[in-house]
Amino acid sequence: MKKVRPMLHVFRNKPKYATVRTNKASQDTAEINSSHSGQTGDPQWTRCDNCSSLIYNKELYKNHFVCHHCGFYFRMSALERLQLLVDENTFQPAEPLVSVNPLDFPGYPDKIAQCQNLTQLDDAILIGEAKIEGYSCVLGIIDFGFIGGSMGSVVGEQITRGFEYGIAKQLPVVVVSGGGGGARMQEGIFSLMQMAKTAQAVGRFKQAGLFYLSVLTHPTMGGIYASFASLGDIILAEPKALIGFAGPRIVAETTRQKIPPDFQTAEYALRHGMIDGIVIRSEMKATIGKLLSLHL
Amino acid sequence: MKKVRPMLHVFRNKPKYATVRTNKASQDTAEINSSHSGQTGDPQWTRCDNCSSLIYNKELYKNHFVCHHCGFYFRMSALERLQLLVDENTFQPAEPLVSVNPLDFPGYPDKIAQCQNLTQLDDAILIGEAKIEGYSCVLGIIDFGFIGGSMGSVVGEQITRGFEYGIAKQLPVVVVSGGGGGARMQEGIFSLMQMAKTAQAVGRFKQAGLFYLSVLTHPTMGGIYASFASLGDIILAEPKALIGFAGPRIVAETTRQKIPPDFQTAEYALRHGMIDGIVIRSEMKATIGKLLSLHL
Amino acid sequence: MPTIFEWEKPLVELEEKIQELRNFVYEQGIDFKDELNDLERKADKLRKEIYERLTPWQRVRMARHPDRPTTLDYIKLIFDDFFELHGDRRFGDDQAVVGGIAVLDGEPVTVIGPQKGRDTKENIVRNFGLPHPEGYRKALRLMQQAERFRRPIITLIDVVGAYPGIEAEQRGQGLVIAECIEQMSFLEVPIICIITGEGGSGGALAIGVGDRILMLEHAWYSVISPEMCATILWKDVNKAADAAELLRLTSTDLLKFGIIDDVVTEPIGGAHRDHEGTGRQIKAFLRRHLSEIRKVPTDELVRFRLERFRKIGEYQTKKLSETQVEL
Amino acid sequence: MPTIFEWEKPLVELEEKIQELRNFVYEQGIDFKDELNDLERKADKLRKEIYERLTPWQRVRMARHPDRPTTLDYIKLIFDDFFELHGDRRFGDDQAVVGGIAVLDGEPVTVIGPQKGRDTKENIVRNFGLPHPEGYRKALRLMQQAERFRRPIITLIDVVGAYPGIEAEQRGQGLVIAECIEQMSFLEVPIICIITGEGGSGGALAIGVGDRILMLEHAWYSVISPEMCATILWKDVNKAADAAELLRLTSTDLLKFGIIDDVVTEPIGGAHRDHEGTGRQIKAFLRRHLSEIRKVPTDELVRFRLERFRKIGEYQTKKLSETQVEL
Ligand SMILES: [Zn+2]
Ligand SMILES: [Zn+2]
Repeated sequence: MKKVRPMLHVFRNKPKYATVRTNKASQDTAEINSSHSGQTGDPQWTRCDNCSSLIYNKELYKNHFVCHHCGFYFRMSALERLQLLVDENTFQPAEPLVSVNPLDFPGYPDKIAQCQNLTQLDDAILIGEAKIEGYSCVLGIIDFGFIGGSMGSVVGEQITRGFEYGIAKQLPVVVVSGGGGGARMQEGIFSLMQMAKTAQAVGRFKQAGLFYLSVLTHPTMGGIYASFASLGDIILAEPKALIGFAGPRIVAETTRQKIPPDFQTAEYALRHGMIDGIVIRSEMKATIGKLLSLHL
Repeated sequence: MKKVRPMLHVFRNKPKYATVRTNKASQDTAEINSSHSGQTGDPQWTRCDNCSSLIYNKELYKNHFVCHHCGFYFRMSALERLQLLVDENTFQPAEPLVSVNPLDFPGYPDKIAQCQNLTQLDDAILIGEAKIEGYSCVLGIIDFGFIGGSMGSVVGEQITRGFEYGIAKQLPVVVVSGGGGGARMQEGIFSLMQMAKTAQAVGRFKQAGLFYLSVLTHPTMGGIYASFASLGDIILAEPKALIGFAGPRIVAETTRQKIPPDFQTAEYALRHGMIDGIVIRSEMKATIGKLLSLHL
Repeated sequence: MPTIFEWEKPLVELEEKIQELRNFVYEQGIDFKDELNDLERKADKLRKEIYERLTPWQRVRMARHPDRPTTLDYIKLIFDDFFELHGDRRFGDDQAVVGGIAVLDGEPVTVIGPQKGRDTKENIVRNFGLPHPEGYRKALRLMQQAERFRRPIITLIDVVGAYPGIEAEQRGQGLVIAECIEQMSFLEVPIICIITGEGGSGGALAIGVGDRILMLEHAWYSVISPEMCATILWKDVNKAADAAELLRLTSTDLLKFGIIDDVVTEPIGGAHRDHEGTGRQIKAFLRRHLSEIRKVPTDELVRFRLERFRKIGEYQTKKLSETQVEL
Repeated sequence: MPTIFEWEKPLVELEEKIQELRNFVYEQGIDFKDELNDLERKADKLRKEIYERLTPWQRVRMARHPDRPTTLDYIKLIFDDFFELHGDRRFGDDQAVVGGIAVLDGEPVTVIGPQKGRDTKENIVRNFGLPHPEGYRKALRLMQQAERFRRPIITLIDVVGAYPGIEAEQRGQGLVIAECIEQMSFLEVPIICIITGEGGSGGALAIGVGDRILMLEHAWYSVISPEMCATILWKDVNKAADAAELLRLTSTDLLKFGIIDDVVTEPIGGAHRDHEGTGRQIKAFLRRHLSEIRKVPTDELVRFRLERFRKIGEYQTKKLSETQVEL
């Protein structure tokens, strides 16, 4: 067993040590290494997962990663999402943490290294302090490209520290979730326990009277949905995002019933009372800003 | 407007000034004036509302007002229910209150007088301190025979005082409800406001950490169900008791749908998660006693 | 085709006559100033007479006028901004109840109210403004959220009653009303309830427990609808007007009884004839009452709220001599 | 026809032989005492060898043995009295979760746990012990009730997982698990969770946040079932045994990791071979742990509970030199 940091270490308070390109800049450098869906191999072009149109990346950036042919929402990497949401040069990332291999699960370290390469992230989360429409907040973004956006010890710890930092600095927290299965199998029971740890972090944050906005993107499932992601004071979702606990295939196999056509979509969740609203991608930043302004 | 007592007047603390016949005694005087259902005019006999059998009242008393031919539960008067539930000579009724006619509703005073005659009660509630299986509690019983067991100012005030007395004396409260429509139309808005008053009394009682057991008998509907009766820490019901908000006829007229066969019965409420359990009449006293013993 | 009540007809005719005369004067260029002024004065007098003499039943019908503003209309009229929030996080999103965060004079408040439709299509979506349990659970969730963020709560009440349907009963309509009433009573934020149209029984009270309870002039609030009361009393729904008389359900009665705190006067002719004017009126009343109760410390607020309801009830203590009846 | 695992077979055969010999001795009246003692000793040795060597997968199968006591069996075995309470007061009464007030050494406690069926008919009623959201809401309601009355909470956990069904998803399976976890964390009463059989992922954790977390010797607790893990890793459900090995899901592993506080040893051969003995063991462990945490002041209890989970996680802080990558 590796010795781990036992207690509430909040975000570093040092000045920012990393900068993130803004929307404007990224339009000129569309070949940013990225893990959004539809990659073609050519850094200039992306293929629509839905209508198969080839889209010039500059266009895709301009259109917030929405296909202008068919309206399909591309899955965005955490870095792309960050650019979409935060005010220019305002993001200060948290102290970086990396996974260990607590179960000595075969192949796990390689997988981590691979994903770090692909996503340019230490783990499946990008988190830090940021400004959105001028309002300061803690912003966390789950990256699906990193082992399906699953929550191991690093994601759990970073989310928890994010809420603790929010309490310490009296800041609202915004988390953009998008994890496939939720749990990180390779960390076994440690992964499961992050559900408790993060849910408790949300609980303490709420007791401090602060505002937590949860934004669900495609897909938010399993242990991520069943912990911090569904505990927002307000929960928003992107259109058609898959939201649920059990995966649709497991549901189909278990129940052998006909699955409703929009099962587990954001629209389904809204109809069944589970989320507060659906917000289109181009309006997400303004909407988050507005909600932050209503909770000063 | 008549001037009314404005504040928290709890139960009188004087020694008991009324006695109630016990089960044992009543078997010898089966012709007690009563408002249980199935009255024939002959004080010795009752006709079963369900199977039409004529039943000798002594038998009926012995069998807790359950038809021994078909198992039908007779509606019991508050006095009969009292005899069923409380330990011999332990009931001390609360200070008696009587209705006024705040809206000058035509015919209301006559109706009150009639019901007082019929039920031997001042209004649709019998309430006081009692022992059940040796455990002290505040016990309130709604009498359906008094304008359908509806809640006017007197019922609302007595229920409220009951909970306040419970707080003052640190006693649990047991209320046996059974009101047809809940609201007493003749008292208009004053009747409606008793829902708020009693629900708040329950709220204050719960904040004091005390135990409230709600027992639902046939029928518990409308404003009584939608206030104190559904707020019990534990809610029990008699078999087949009608439980709901809107009357079944109104539901049928409004929805024009097929009404499920056991709609709004205790069994239906249990299945749909609204009550904790169904207890047969002969075991009600023992069950209440047990629950009181678990909340000392 | 706008709804015109029979008592509005002489007024509407006179108004039409004045308009005709005005057109005539304009076309011909002749001086009819005095005659027009006379007519206007006559119309004013008639208006006043008609609306001062309205029977309770006529006021019930005013409250139900199809052109009367709905909750979302009022929200637009009164507040600077509104962010609607959805769902009970349990079962569904009841469109018969709307709620969200609104801004009043720069301050966020939580606004909640049942929502009727304007036409058949809308009414189907809104279930004619009759809430299911999940509508009340949404209301309760938003109220608890408001408490967490110390936002005042404004409820706008216009509801015939909680929906009397099979599924509504199945999912605990009575129980949820009781829970709403109980929990609303203890919320540690200022609550203002405004009965804007119909205040139908438990379905209205469920979101009607506040520190100030206001009522629009031509709204009604009762333990039972006049129709149902007439059906019970005389087995004749057509006698609803008589029942409305008995039930004392007008704002005038309820102010006298001390059940409500203030009557928001409507523009002459009623809210349906002047949406903007009605909105301005409500806003003015809301501001005044809110600024008053904002000054009350939180714990006292809840204590006053409880005392307010604790006092309601009309009864007599029985003389002791009368109680010596052996039970 | 009782289920006999392949590794139990030599033992069962030997036990049968001993029984036969004993019958023979009894019938014939001859003295085979020494031989019998030898055989018993041999059986004891065999038992110990078998059960010390069990693989993780064998222990998973022990946890699923059809004769293993269910939650209601344990309640009967451990407590003096039990009053079952029903319903979530929202939607339904999920029979896959049982709960109520039980008495332990004269003191009331609240006991809650998923309930499997013993046969097909029972399993249909109990949905194979797979809870719907209303099951978790019932659990939460009873836990909040326990807090009001300062009753300790005991959860008995034996659940493959939350039910992955259409209606369960529709009514917020994920959301209710999150709510259970969050709210259980802050309850101001002692909570003891005992994993008695299967501890399947979020469906187990939803009622698994406590001050003491105990585990029966042959129970398992994991983020994912071995079968599903095998399917994901190797697309082959038959490799579940290998997955069970990787997941470190036994009581031995979890005690070492500090996830659980204590292992309740089972009678040799496992709980299914001796219900009473298992009940006595659990009761003894329960008493000891409960008496310890009853002494902790309430506010500290919650603080300790939060700190316990706050500490869980295995990671490293990245060296700063490595972080100077331009994002
Ligand atoms: Zn496309
Ligand atoms: Zn019969």
